[in-house]
Amino acid sequence: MLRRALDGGGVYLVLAGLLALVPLVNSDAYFVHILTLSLMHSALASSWNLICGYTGLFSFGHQAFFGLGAYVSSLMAMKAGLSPWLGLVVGGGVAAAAGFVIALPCLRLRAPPYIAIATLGFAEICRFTAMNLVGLTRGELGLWGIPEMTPVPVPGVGQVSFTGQRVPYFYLMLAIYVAMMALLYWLVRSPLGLALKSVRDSEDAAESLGVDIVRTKILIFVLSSFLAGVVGAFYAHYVLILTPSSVLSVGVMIEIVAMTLIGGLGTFLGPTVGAFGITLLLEYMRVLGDYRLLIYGALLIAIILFIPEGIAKRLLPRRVAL
Amino acid sequence: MSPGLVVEQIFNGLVSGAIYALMASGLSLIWGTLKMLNFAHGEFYMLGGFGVYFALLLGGLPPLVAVPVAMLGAAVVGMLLERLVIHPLLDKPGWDVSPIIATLGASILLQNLALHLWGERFKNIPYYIEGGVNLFGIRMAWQRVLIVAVTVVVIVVVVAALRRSRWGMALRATAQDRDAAVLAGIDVYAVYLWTLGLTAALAALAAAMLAPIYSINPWMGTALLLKAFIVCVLGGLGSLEGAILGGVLLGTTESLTVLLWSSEWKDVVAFVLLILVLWVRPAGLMGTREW
Amino acid sequence: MRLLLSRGELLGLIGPNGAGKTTLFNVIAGVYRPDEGNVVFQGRDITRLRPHARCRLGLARTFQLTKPFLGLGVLENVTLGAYYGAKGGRPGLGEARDRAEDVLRRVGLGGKRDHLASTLTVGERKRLELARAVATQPSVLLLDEVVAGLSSAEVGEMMEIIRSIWASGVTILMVEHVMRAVMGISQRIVVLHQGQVLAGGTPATVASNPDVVSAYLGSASALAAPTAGA
Amino acid sequence: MLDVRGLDVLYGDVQVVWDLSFTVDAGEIVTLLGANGAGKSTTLKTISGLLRPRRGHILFDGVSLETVPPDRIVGMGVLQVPEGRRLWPGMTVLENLRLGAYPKGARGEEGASLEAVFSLFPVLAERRGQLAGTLSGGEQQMLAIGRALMARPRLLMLDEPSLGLAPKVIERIFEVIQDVSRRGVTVLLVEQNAHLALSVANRAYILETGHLVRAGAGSELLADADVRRAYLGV
Repeated sequence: MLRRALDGGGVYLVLAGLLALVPLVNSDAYFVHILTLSLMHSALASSWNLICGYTGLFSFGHQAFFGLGAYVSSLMAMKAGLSPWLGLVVGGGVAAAAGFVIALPCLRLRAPPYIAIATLGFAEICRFTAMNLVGLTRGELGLWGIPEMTPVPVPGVGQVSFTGQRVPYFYLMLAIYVAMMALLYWLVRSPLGLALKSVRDSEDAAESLGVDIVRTKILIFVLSSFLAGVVGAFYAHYVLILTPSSVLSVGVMIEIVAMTLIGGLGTFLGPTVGAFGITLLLEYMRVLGDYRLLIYGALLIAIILFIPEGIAKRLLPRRVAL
Repeated sequence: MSPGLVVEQIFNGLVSGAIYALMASGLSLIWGTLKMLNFAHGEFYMLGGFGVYFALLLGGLPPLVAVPVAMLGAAVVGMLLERLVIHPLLDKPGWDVSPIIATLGASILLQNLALHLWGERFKNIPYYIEGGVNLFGIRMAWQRVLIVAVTVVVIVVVVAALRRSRWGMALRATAQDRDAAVLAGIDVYAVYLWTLGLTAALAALAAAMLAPIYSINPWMGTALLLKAFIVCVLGGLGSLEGAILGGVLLGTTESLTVLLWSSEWKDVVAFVLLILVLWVRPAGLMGTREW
Repeated sequence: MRLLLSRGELLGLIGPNGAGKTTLFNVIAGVYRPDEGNVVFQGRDITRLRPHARCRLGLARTFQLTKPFLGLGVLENVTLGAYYGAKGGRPGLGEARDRAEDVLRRVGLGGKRDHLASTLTVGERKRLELARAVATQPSVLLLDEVVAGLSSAEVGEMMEIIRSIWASGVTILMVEHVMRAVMGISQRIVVLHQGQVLAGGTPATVASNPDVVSAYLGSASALAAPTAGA
Repeated sequence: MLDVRGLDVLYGDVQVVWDLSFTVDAGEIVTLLGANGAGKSTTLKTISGLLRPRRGHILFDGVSLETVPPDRIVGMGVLQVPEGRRLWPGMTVLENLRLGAYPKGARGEEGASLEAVFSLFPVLAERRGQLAGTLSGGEQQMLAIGRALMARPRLLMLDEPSLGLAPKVIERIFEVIQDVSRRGVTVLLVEQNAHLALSVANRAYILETGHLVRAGAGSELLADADVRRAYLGV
């Protein structure tokens, strides 16, 4: 009975339920903020894990889609008065369109280093564009005055306001995270999930068995970019200030890579484990905080040398980890 | 727009092109022999900058000594990187990706180590040669002339060494066919080690030459590394001639963009060029492994 | 060069190293485009079709160096073929899985269905490779050195499996180095030498053909003979 | 000189050599025969140290080679001319040859070795400035052999030297092999062309799918039914 529930994804629902209870126990604003950030990193890393861990495409420009989602949603809200709620979707949509564009040159590239350079180049184009369009984005001075999420009625609770509040944002992020993980859970178990992993393990064999690898790659670029864009839009309406270097720089990508790798590339919960681990570690050990980038560097080397498969596969039973 | 201005800009493009070529030829040598991207290459450049700063101002050495000292220091770091980080990953599954992540880690580590050790204040060093020359109304600072001259000489020397010396031939042989090199008695692991040392020294040289014009700081390598990647792809990864050609091409393209459009958008133009080349001709202009 | 494969045949393609077998195989499978000439499958020119489309038309293949999806289970490996590669329309996932299980039993891997492909032995990987291709329900099956690297006992088992697949109505073209295997099972043999068809016929006639013997063993006469190409 | 005992080798994860034992004595020409896929090339690669055996020993003059780095094996005088020549196509003929003298023991005699190779293959002297990739198949094979000779080998292992060559050229290559042998170099020859190989070899071993099936003197194997079976399966 229990086993069956675990297999059916019940374990994830239980985990999500436990997370949902946390702010009721400890509603300290800083603590809730850290949890929100952890969830956001989990979602972002999971969206990259879909393209790199499951499909084997070594994209190194995921920050572009995160940043695009953030800037598009903010600017639409500020200049066109678009509701931030719609912004989440529109931000994701624009990121998805960008994912489609960058997928095209990547289709011809089979060597991971080439794909890494192409996607990184695209992300740099986005960063410089955001820096240069000063009239629109204020460049490195930062885009501020981004509207918060508008109040929303929740059954049983009444009208929920986001202004100056941490807890509602936490629940919103949790909802995004759960929805996204549900989608991924279904996806990696669907035939499409099989196709993704077959492209990762051997493109030649996948193609010979009827998988249209061109379509599959484009689809996964688009989907993964969409998810990153949604997370980016959330980030914008949460921290309320954006600079090109905070959302579009290689540093964002490095965090994603470090978190995913330490958790376990290509495992379902790996990015979440890594994101929570690193976020909590760096926020709560202030001493370490000063050295956070130093630690990222050392971590990347240590992981690749000593535990290339990540810790999720070691700590969790195979069924959960995969 | 006066013709003098155009020529001056093209000359400036050659200066940055020379630096790009030094950096990119290192990346290309590593790609040729080891088939990996070195994301820590920008940090060799950064270490070269600090190396020359300390040798010059604290050690009181003349430039002619300080620059080789900085190159040597970077070479040692490069060889340590090969032995400690890259060597353990060789011949293991995941070689497509593992060195990218490992050298990226090393890059962040070195960058932040430099930040903690030497602080974030930008450091400057004086021109090696003051003044300039006025040729038909075109001003050229001696320092810039020196950059182009030194780069040309060094690249000629490196190419000659690769062509003629036993060591250089062993390196080319390893790049062209590793198994054949092994069967000829070449210790390819030693070749890898020396390749990292050489390329680190070339990057340090680039920094030492450019340091009097730009300032020295822990992040100085990052932007240049990305440019060097563009140059490599333009020229064809693994091709030394391609790296040189690509460097000059990118340098002048950027200068002309500045002249005709704006300096802010030159980087965007460069990266758009990268993606177009990858799309249309992934092998680059000289996408062979013959060098 | 012209090679005709008739419905229901089991054709063995042999030849010394460098004879062009692999190139020909890859052209048929869609990995290479030929410089000239066409590949016609059931009356349809498929020269420009990508491999996945050929598979869906009923032309399946195996790889000489097996390419299992190492991160997937054995059953998942085969289900992928049954689902995406199916000739005609795409089946439901359940149906694909049933078909995969059936094929796994036929190649003797039924007991391994839940194992990760990376845990299989070489012989098992070869059979997995075969099972994946068969699960796409091909009308023509291309086998690339399917017994290379197997022990003698495993070669025998594999030959039985191939014979039973053929008996179920699948046309088979096999490129093979292991003579004992290919001579023992093929209906017809085509010998390639230096990119051309040197001989064709039943295994017995081919083996006693003096041209074939000299192509394989070399001989004093072969030294003097004005063979094409150098 | 060379003593191989109970060798098991896996290529990737395919076992291609099973419990193989054979010897080569100083001054001999020994040939390994078998259809392609029989494990001959793999055996040579294992002796050279490119592959490591799962089990078994390789003794060269009594020294165990299984853990010696491949460049040191070459330094000991064990040279392989690999299948498909494996030249450095972007380097000139002269550069290919000069690099052949890379092992420390051979560097000092580079000039003399070069003269010897040029006298053996005059065509290489004519084409010394040409890129190796632009040579004809026969010239490439000569260059590959010449390159190995530059290292002053004691044991020369040739992998399919006749592959893809015209009969006239093959004849020339085999004359050279005998010539090299007469100069005191021990030869281990892997060939598909059994008639040719057996005509120059003192002894031969026949492999079938990685197993040793027959051993004997060259001439007597020529007429043997087992040889035909190993190649043609009948």
